[in-house]
Amino acid sequence: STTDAGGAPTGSKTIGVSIADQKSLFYIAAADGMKAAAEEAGYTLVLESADNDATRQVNQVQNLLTQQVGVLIYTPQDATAAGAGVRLANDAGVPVVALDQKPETDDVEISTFIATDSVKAAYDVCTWMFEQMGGEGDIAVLQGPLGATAELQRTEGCKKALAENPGINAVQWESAGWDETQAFDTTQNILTAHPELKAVFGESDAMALGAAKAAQQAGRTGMVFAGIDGFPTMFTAISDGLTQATMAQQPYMMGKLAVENAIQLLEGGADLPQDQYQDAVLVTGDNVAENDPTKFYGPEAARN
Amino acid sequence: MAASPRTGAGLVCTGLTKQYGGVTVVNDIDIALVPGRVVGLVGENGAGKSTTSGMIAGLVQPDRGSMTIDGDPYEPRSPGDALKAGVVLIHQEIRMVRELTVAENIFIGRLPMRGGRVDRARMNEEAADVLARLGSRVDPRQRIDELSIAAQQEIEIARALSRKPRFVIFDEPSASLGKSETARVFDQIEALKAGGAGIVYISHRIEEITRLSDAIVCLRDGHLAARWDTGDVSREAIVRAMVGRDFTYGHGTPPEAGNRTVIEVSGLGRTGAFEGIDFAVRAGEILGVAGLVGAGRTEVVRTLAGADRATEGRIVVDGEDTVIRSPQDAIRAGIAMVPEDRKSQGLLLARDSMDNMTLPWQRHLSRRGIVTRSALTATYRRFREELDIRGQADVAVAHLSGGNQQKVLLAKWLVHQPKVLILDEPTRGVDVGAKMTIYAAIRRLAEDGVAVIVVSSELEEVLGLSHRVLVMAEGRPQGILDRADATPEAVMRLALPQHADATHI
Amino acid sequence: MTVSDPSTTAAGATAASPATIAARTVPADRREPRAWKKWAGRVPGPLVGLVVIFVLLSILSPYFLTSRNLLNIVTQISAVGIMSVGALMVIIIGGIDLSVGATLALSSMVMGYLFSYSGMPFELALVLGLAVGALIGLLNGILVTVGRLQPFIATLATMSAATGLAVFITGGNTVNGFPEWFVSLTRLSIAGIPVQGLILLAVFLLAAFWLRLRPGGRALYAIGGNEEVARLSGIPVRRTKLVVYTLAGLLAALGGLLVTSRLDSAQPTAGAADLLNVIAVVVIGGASLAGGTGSLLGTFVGLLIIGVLNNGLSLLGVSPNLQPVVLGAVIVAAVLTDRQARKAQSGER
Amino acid sequence: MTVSDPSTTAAGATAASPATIAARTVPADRREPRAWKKWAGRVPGPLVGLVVIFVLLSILSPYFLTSRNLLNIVTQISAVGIMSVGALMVIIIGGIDLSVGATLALSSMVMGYLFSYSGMPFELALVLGLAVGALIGLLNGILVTVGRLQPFIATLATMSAATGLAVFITGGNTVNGFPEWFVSLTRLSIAGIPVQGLILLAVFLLAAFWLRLRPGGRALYAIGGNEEVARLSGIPVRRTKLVVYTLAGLLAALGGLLVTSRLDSAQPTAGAADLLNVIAVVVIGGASLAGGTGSLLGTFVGLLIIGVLNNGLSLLGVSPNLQPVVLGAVIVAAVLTDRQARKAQSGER
Ligand SMILES: Nc1ncnc2c1ncn2[C@@H]1O[C@H](COP(=O)(O)OP(=O)(O)OP(=O)(O)O)[C@@H](O)[C@H]1O
Ligand SMILES: Nc1ncnc2c1ncn2[C@@H]1O[C@H](COP(=O)(O)OP(=O)(O)OP(=O)(O)O)[C@@H](O)[C@H]1O
Ligand SMILES: [Mg+2]
Ligand SMILES: [Mg+2]
Repeated sequence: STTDAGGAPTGSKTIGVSIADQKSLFYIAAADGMKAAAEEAGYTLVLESADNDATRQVNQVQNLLTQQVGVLIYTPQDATAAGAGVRLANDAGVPVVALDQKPETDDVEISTFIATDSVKAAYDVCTWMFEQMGGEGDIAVLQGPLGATAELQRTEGCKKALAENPGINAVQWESAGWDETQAFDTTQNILTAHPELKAVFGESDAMALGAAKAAQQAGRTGMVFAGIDGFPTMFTAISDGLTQATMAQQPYMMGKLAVENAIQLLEGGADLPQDQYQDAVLVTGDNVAENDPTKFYGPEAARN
Repeated sequence: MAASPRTGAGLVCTGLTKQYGGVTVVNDIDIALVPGRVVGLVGENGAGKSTTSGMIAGLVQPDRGSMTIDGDPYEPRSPGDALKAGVVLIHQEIRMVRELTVAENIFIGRLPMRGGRVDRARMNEEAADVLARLGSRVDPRQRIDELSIAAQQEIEIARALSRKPRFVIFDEPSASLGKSETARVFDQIEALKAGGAGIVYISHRIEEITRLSDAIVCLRDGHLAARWDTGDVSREAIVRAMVGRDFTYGHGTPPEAGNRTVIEVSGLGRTGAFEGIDFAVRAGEILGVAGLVGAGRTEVVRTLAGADRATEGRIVVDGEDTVIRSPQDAIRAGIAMVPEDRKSQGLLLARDSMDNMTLPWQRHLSRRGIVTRSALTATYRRFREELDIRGQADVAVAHLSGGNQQKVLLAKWLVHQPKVLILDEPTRGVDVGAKMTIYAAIRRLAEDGVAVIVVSSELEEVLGLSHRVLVMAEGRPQGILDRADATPEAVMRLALPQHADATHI
Repeated sequence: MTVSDPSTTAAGATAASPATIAARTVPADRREPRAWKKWAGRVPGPLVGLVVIFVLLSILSPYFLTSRNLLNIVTQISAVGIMSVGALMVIIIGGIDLSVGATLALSSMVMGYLFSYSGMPFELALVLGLAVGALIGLLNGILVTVGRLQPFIATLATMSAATGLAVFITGGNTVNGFPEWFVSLTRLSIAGIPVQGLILLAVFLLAAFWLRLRPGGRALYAIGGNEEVARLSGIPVRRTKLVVYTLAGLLAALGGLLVTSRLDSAQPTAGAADLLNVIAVVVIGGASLAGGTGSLLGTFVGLLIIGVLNNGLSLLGVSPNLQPVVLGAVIVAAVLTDRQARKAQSGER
Repeated sequence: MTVSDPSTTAAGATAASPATIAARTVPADRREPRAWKKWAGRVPGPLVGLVVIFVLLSILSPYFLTSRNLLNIVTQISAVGIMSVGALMVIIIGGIDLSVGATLALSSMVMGYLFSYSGMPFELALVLGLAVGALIGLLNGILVTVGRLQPFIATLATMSAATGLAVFITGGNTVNGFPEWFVSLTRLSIAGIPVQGLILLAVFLLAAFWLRLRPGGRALYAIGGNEEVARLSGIPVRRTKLVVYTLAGLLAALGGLLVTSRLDSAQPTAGAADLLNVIAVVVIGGASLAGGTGSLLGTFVGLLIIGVLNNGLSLLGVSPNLQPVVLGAVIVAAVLTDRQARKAQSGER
């Protein structure tokens, strides 16, 4: 849709990818999906990872544009700051496929947006959790690094569910920085201060796992632990009864889709929908056996 | 008395008192800096000379007492205040900013400006000027860490002179200087005096005091022990006032050395530093090493002690060829060295005397690999007695007086008796009493069969102590004199390059 | 004060009276303040601050002083505590080790990878994981001694490299399913004390023994105080430094073992948050980054301050946004309080 | 060897062979290596390393040496570069500032909050944002001078507090929608050079003028080299330290401004990753954390090394997780290479 600047050479078979990091399995799986799709179609993929630093990510977008990529797949570290990167691409006339997050500003253009609805995912899993609790009791929420977009959206979703469940009392909000060890320590402390606690919502699987392990060690049974992500380890934990639920996202598939869209854009004549929201699947003890983790996180997920 | 001024003229201190941790180190001292006159300040190590100077120069706040300049109250709260009042202290310990140039060190705190910028050209020029007055040939643009201690001391003095001070306190300026540099400092003091400055001169070299002073003040244990209104006082009287008893200041003939050669050095050299060093020292023998500042004496002994590596030559200890590549090698071979710069090479300033003395001997003092406090304490006690080390036992050596620091440093290398003991400037900044103690200790070691090598810039010291004297110049040996032949003139003839004019020295 | 009237002495114009000479003997009152000072000097770092925090939390939270919570604190501080011991030694010799957290992660991932991906017997994987930690430490040591790099640069470089490798090795995947005995290691208690607490204690005691009583350990202080003096005193400076950095790496790997066992999971991003904590513990404990000072007792107090604070702020339900603010303020207050207290004791101004 | 005795120097020819004497005494001969040394000493830190990296990247990537890419590098390094200037000054006086990144975030958030939440005119919000940065710096300075805290502890505490406050102030929300002129600030170029590059240059030049030519700036080296001497020479040590920490805070806030403008977004988590980068830049540039040394030229070279490397690794498409590994290795290599080169030049062994 934006071709006036004419920076991208026609016929370029290079797809630039700027991704927030390559440490979290979500992004790794998305990248794996992209690589697989690009290889299949015979396109070159140049991938940059920003280590969760918005400034650095803008730098890397600059660097990708320097290399004259024909299309940019952009998974920004932060939705509100995403505009800067997209604007650079717009200025260079390179179309953008936004994955997972998209800019909140209106003055930039993206060709399509592929994402899980994080607010909805958090809302769904929290609602399920509250049902399991019979609609009443104390819970704690382990948040991601404060200020991170995923943290804000997942917090928002859970707060929405809380508003609809007046019997549920969120007695403690605490940040554990997506980290399992920190979640473990924090949960130990929360359990000490709140002996009546019935459930913990971890805004990521790692944190839910850490919380569950802390409760297990403290000899607490009958609690509910839910997360978001759908990591293979979480599947195992649900099967084992350590944790109870997760909202499994489909980064591998989303990555593939992003590349397919990108190729369409390169070859012209694409008519892509503005938003393509992917459903997150609620995985619980009831359906964990039917769900194959590789469906969500790609072939690599089978290694565990 | 002439030095007891018409009220108000000059800088007058009354009743200065200072305590540290309950100990009164300066007690009720009166002293006056009168324009055009030099007060000699003497006293044992730790008598309180530097503390007194510190109070006058705003480094140390007195607990009691008052000061006036020309009758007006003078209460320096910081060195800056003192400098503004024209009071300058040449500190006993050389204090330089190693990272800066010579000129910057001289003008630190008051760099000359032009058009809102530091005027480097003028700064270098003026620095060169002051340095030239001191007869120093140091390049003002050089960095400090390339300079010898003596050169640094000159810069310290240049720094003070360049401030055109009204009152100057020289705290042992000569301790790190050779004879000729000292002579030039004296010239400057005379010039300052003629210019109407009031001066305090502190030294352990009595002859310097008597030569320079118009009045002499003697401190003992923080008290004012004696005062003379003239510089013309006998050495014996001063020493008696300092230490409270008569003191024989002189050297007897050292006891006969043994026959067994302990260390033999042949063809020793280090590229760019020295070469062709041959000598042997027998058990019980004291070999003096004399030479002008920069003659390379320190470099030779550092190499023997493994601090630097030789590039050629042989070292034989007790008949065995010994390769010395590190201080560890040297210590293992029984060679110990008391280095010339106790602050940067000798002592851990933040630790106490006991820790310092026992530092190289932790393994020897341990039992089944465990270092016990009692073993360390016993060692410390032994040497505190033997060398008469004063000062608090548990205080960082940085707070000890210079003489006591030197004794701690000596003790450090006597804990485990070495075969060869090297002393580089062993009495730098040490009072007469302590000097005697150190000389006695050196003699005793020789009697015990240790081979001793003494490097010193005090000719009297080398000649008095040694059986034989090795004279060096420009990194090469100039000859070895027997005690009988080692007159000051003979040594100087060898130490001086042929064409130099000897009138300086 | 014998010469109390200076003018008389001045008039006397010659040598002093015999009474003056007598004044030389050390007065008895010298000993008194010194004993105090010595004692105060031995009080580890900000002990006063710790006590205040402890008392306050006991009053503010009914859960704080329960035995269960105290045991939790022990398990929460053990990994950081073990790393702090290594960091302390490095700081004593005047260095710094930025790579501890990354070393923890890499050694844990290597262990997990070898065990899970290459099917190596677990015990061997464990030993190799520790070896990797020691190796990174040794590399740091070599860069600092042979390469003469500033420790900051050298360990920054290894930190960067180890962080990358930790993710690279399994492509970001965590490793789970460690043997039962290994996982239960951090769940066991002996005589009511968690095993990891005992390991922590053992590390502290061994290190204290080395630093206080063994010649090799005591040398660290000399090296940090003045490297040249240490060298001239026959201390093998280079070798000691290599040993210290290697130990720091090994201890970071040991911390990694505990973290792995505790969660039954080796994670590439573990330890990233620990670096500043570890150094803070040591510095709050009274060590100076200039080298030459620092004690294990002080470090332990620093460790407790950080551990107790983190735990207490959680128990009190302080808003997560404000927790770091309170933490910062309390650290300053603790260090300042302690300083005041020690000054008052030692009679300094 | 410095021959301090003039008579010695006069000794043109004595007993020894002429060659040796020339080598030992004649100043002319001694000047030679020293002139070299001096020159080498002025060559900013690891310039050699930078040149090698630059040449290698030019060969390896066809995009590297394009003017567009070089301009990109300029915009990419500007915020870190501005902060590095503050960090350099703090490091020269022998301190350290861990709070730069957090200060960047907090001042940016304060500006955003005042503008967006409380409806203050943007220009005023901007000035107040800068003031917040200066204030944090001043607080650091006060803690270090009046409180006599180790800089590491003091700035760790303010870092922690500022990080928390940056999130607290808007509850973690980012602020967008800044005025157009402000956002376009970082998109404009004057004479082909991006405005932020010009700001960077201006900061470096002003700082260089102060550090090299103004007495107040020269005093920093004296304080870092030997604080006691500085004090004894009448330099207002405490005041200078306060100024330096305040400047460091202010420069961090200025960096925050640029980041905010560039992203059109004030973010509470901005700057978190910058701390180590900033210190690395200064240290790679040849400054010693012990204080007393460091130059702006060196820091600039350090900045370019980090900036060019990050850019180059991107262009070469090195796998993201291996990038930190390569980065670590290259930093070590750059610093080592430079050391070798300078040794060779200055004739040291
Ligand atoms: N900061 C300090 N803390 C504790 N004691 C101190 C301090 N400064 C000096 N002293 C003590 O005060 C006494 C006087 O020391 P001072 O340096 O004035 O002696 P001095 O006469 O200059 O000796 P020297 O001839 O060795 O230089 C010594 O016993 C010393 O240990
Ligand atoms: N520890 C050292 N490290 C580096 N250089 C040194 C050291 N000691 C001395 N030098 C340098 O070597 C030169 C040779 O002087 P050295 O000290 O060996 O002569 P010296 O005869 O002992 O004179 P001095 O009386 O100054 O000690 C000195 O000018 C000094 O610059
Ligand atoms: Mg003195
Ligand atoms: Mg010498």
